Amino acid sequence: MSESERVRQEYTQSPIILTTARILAPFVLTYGLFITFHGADSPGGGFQGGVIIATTVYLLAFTFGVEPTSTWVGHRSMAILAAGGVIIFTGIGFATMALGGNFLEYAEFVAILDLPENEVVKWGMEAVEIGGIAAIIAGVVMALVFLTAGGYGPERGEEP
Amino acid sequence: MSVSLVEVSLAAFVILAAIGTAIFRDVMAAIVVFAAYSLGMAVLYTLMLAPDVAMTEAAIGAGVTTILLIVTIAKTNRSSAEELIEVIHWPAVVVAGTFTAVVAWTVFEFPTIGSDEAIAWSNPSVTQHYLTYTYVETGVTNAVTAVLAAYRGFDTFGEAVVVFAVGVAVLVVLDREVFT
Amino acid sequence: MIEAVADRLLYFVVAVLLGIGLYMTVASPNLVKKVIGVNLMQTAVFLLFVTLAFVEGGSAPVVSQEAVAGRHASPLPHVIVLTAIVVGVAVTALALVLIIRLYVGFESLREDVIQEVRRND
Amino acid sequence: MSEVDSLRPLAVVLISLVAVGLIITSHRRPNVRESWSVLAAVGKFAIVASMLPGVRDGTVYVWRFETIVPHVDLSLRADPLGMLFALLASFLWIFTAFYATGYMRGLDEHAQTRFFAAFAASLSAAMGIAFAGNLITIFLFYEMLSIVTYPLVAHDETDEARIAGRKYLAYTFLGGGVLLLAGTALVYWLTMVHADPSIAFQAGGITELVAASDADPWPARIAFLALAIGFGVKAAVMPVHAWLADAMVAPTPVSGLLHAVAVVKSGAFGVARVVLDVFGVDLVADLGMDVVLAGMAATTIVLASFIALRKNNLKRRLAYSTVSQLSYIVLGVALLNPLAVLGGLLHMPAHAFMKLTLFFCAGAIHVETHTDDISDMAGIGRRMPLTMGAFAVAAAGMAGMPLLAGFVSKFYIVTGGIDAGMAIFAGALIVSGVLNVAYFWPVVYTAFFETPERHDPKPIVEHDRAPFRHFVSDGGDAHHDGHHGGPPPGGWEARSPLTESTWFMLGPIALLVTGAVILGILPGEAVFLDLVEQIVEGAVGGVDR
Amino acid sequence: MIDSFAELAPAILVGLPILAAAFPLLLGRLWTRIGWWISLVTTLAMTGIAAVLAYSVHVNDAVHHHLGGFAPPIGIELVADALSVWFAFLIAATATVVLAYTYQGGPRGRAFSSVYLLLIGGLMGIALTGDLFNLFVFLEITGIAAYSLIAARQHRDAAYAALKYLIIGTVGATLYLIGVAYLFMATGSLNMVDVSASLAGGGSADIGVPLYDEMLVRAAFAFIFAGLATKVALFPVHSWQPDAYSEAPDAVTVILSALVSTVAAYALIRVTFTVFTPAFFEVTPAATTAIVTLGVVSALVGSILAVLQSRIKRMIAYSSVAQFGLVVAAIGVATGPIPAEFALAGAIIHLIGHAIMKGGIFAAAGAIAASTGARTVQEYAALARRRPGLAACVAVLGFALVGVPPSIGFIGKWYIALGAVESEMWLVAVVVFISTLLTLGYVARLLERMYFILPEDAPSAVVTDGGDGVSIGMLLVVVLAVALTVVLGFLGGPLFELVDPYIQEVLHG
Repeated sequence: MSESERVRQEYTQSPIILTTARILAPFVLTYGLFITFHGADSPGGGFQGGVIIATTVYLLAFTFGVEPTSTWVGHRSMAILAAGGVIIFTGIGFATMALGGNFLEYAEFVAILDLPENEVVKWGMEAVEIGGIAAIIAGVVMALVFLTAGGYGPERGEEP
Repeated sequence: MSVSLVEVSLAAFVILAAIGTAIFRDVMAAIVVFAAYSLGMAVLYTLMLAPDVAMTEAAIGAGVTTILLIVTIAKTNRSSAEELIEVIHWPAVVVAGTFTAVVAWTVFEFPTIGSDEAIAWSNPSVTQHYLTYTYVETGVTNAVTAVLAAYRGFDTFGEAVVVFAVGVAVLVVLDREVFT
Repeated sequence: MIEAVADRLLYFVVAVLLGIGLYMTVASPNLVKKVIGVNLMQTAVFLLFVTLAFVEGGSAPVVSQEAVAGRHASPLPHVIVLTAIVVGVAVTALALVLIIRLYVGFESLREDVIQEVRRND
Repeated sequence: MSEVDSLRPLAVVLISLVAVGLIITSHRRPNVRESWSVLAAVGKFAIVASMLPGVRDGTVYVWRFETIVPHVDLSLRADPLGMLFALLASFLWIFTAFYATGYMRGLDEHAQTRFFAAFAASLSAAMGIAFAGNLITIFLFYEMLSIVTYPLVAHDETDEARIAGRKYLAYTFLGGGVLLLAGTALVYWLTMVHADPSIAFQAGGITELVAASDADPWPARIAFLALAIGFGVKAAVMPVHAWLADAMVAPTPVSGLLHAVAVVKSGAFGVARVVLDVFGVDLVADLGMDVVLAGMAATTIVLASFIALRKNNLKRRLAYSTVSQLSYIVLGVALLNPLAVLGGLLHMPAHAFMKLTLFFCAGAIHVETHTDDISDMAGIGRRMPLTMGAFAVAAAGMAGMPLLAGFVSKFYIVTGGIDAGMAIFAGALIVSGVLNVAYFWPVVYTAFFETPERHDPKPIVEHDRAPFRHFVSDGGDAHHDGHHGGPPPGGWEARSPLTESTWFMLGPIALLVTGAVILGILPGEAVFLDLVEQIVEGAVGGVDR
Repeated sequence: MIDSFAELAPAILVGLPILAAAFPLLLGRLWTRIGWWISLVTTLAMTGIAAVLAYSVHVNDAVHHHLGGFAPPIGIELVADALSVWFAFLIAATATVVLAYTYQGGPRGRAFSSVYLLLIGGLMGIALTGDLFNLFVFLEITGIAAYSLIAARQHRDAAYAALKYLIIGTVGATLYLIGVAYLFMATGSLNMVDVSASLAGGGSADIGVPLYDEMLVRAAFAFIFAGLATKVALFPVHSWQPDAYSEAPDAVTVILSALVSTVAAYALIRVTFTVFTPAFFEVTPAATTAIVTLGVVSALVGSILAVLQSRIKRMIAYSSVAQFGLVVAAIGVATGPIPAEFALAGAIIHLIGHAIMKGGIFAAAGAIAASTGARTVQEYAALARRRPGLAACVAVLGFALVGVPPSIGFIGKWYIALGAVESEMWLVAVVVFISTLLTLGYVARLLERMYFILPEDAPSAVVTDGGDGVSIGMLLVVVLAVALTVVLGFLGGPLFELVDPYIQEVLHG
């Protein structure tokens, strides 16, 4: 039995919703990515984009069910998004220090990028927004719904 | 600043929505009204020239918060609602009323809304610096992004860490080791 | 007086919202509503920041590429609010998870019931 | 006067702390454990004595440590006044160490290790008080003394003992310690106004304090009262004396060395420090505080003597006698006259020797016969002739009989009081002397000249209002072993001094009472008088005898 | 070499634990104990860096690290001065030591390690930041970590305590944020030093006249004080603390009591003296009165409630309310009309001392509970026979808490009392003494039960797991706390010298 068939059997939904979600999800995801990448010169940025990306997963979860969706996404990918985001963000901060500047002093990347200083800063910001913020937000916000929906049972070690 | 009708009606809307959230006994109703309140706020933010904030409030305040609240209610139970409205707790009304009065009293000392003499706007080394040099120094034109990721990137770093912290904090609270 | 109020209308809205939020936090017996109350207080503070960033006749803080001061809303309070919104939702998420745990433990979301059970322990 | 850096003051303090560790580690071998006590006692006395010649020649041995608070070091100074107290306490510990061994084994007490460890620690604290170079250091050791003597008071672990322990802590720690700290803080602040704060003891008073109190005498007065009452709590000056009688629930060696010598005298010693070395006699007089202090002391002397009359439990009677006698020291110091100060300070060793004898006697009676109440002691002189003989001699000294230790010191205080034009306080001493006779004589009389069958109640002395009410023990350590003392059915058997008790106890008693006699007959030969004269010369001015 | 390293050290101190916090989540599957080892390496490194930084600041001068290379007030700065370095060192060192406790005593797991490191990072951020809003962000990181660590004990009461703390703490943070908004409205700036200069009439706002008597500024102080007071757990907003301390896992209680409220009180000192400065209080004496009154009331009420408790951890928690009351009262005294250096020194030293003593007592209580199951005053009967070493440690720490010398507790109280006398606020002096009496009241009750209740009188405490659950690590924490408590008791003078530069700077310009 293929993965998608199993999902469909476990969680039946009206075909209209299923279809709508399938069509909508890529667009929502694209919109999220768009918002993430276009924070520099118009409203938006990593936070809003990250949330919208996570919303895609919400959409899937509400349509196909939480359990199958969380299996599909996989806890490892969420952990990698969240922890990886922190590592990238802090890493950029420490990298600028290694280059002789202060924490998050993007201008120091002039040493390795052949660009005018304000462009360098811009790329530094983009890196932080996309690799750091959007990743963390997307990872954690997805995880929050799965964790909350998973609940907390007495079987999980609650003392009487 | 002259007060526009849009503004007044929005203000009235958010206050009414807030009161509704406070007094509806049914939690689900309170959540729905609170979502409406958030959207009203988002519109108000747009009116106040803060599109970034409005977008975030719509996505996070109205979006994520509402979803989390609904999931929580689904995992627990809706408060049984024989009555529509909560019993009013008068001592708390007095406390909250006093607090409001004190804040309102200080409001008269505030600069008027939108005044370009207000130091918060006119401070040459802070706000005016951002408005003048954002592109020159950071290469972007959205000053909010510049302040967010460059000038005050460290705040944003902290903010991202807050989100990450909640992710792992929830793991600790629910006694789990992975994000499922 | 009326003019003084009209000139600061949204600030008074802030004061009222703070009061409603505080009332819910203090008085609401339902824990979920308490958390919503805290959120209300926070959004009131967001409005305070956004309002004080506003400048009459200005535009959103998307600036020109030249080093000239345009008439835009102050970006700094916006950033503060952005940060605070995210912090707020983070705290709310944690609170809700705790509430789910409390419901498993006490089978109620009402604070008075929980306190009663704790007293009987 | 020259100051010499030396580790000897520190060694005096540390030696018994080291002994504490050794005592605890050898808790399974009682003989080894007790020998540590004795070794530490002898060692301590040896080190103290080794400093004596130097101190007599005007050398002050000083040891300093890190600054505890700005401008104040942790410092130990062996000056004449400190030497007086240190010499006394360390010398008497040697006897007590032997006696305690006999006593504790005689009663087969529980928790002996804790007892001996706390005892040794108490001596450390007492030495620290003796040699403390400033108010902070003395406060430190004062609090330490309170803590380490608490286990001794609560030793029995009965409700009564626990209550007594609580009361003891409450009085000395809270009342005493807190007032002391308040006074110290005030002095620190007062001296800070004009220069760097200075709270180090100076013979004749802290110079900066005089200038500060010229500006406004009230803070200085409050500081004086706080310090004097703070130490007064340990010296059991009324109205803060009540802990002492209850503390008699402790084993007798504790009552003897600590509650007649080390602890309570540390209070009296502290008062002397405050008057002589912090404020100085001139400033105390200027502030008008001498009359206040002397008044409190005189009241205590008389009232405590009256209360002692009515106590039937021997140790309680001795306790109130202690309350009364300690105030002799305070009174002598408070009179500010050189002779009176001389007498007051000299009363420290005099009272120590005599009262220790008395307590040791009471303890020996308790161990041998489990008798605590005077009314049960009719004819006990036959059973324990040496003990009761020593008791009689020491009691006579207490009353101020000539040729005994108590006479010399009282004589100086009375003369000094009259010299200072405060004859009324001298009068208090005379009254107290009479009362001393009144409460000690019945004990001696009962012991030697009555038998259990022919024992007449002494209504005025021993009874409340109802002369025929049966005696009820009002405390003491009679009950912990469930055995109530008193004469055996056939009356006391007669025993010779050689067999009446263990020599662990009899030896110290005999030596101590001899000491009391020597102090009375040859005050000039015992080192104490010279030392006291040296103190008075340094702090008050020449002694004109 | 050290100097150039010190320039970067503040950012490393904040960034390192956060970076390390990401790894347990990624690497946990490789090795079960990986989280603990990552934490250990990180906190050890932080301790070393903090020590180097402290040395450098002590020898040279304060370090200002401009984040992103933007000088304040445009950017944010981290400041390591004669005050913050000591707290940074305290945080790093305590974090390292408490880890030893958790190795056996738990809680364990990789999520726990992550949150623990985030807590340390958050605290470090509070200690080092020089920016008012940034302080809020780190307060929240600390808060989230603390709430969840309390709930790490899988018991419903722990969840309740965590939620209570969360709600009160979040309202407090919101009040703080309102205060920041008011200050921003008054000065247009968020940098502490710049705001301070602007309030004096200069700074980036450069208004020309001092703003101290402005309603905005006064209200700002009131909101900020109220916000931080909830985090410090001052009466009447203390109610989260007893629940939180007593319901949290033992190791978490140690770190909470040693650091969380302590650092909040540090933030209060920072805001009071660095931002508002004594000049503000000169114009607004009512603020001084309010701080002193709240501190004094807290000290008294906390002590009285502590005396009434029967559960050990609750009793010690109320004692914390009282001790923080003393600290706040001392802060108030130091803002008084007569410059009271000793009061400020007392507040700082007592804060640090309290962290050591309370951490030690909670650690001892945890170890005792692990080995004997005793958690109430009743069950401590005759403990001296069962666990003589731990009982002795509790005794020493208890006496130190009362203020018996030689101990750090005495030094702190001495300075506070002296400061009160110095500034002629006799009421505070009296309260220091009364609270000392009350402290002895509950400490002595405990000691009496431990030492002077015969075993047959003692109700037998339930031993939870049969065996002796005390690990070397637990004992190490307790013994270290005892040793520090006593040794620092001899070093009051040097301690004063260490913080004196900061005191001189803020009190005498």
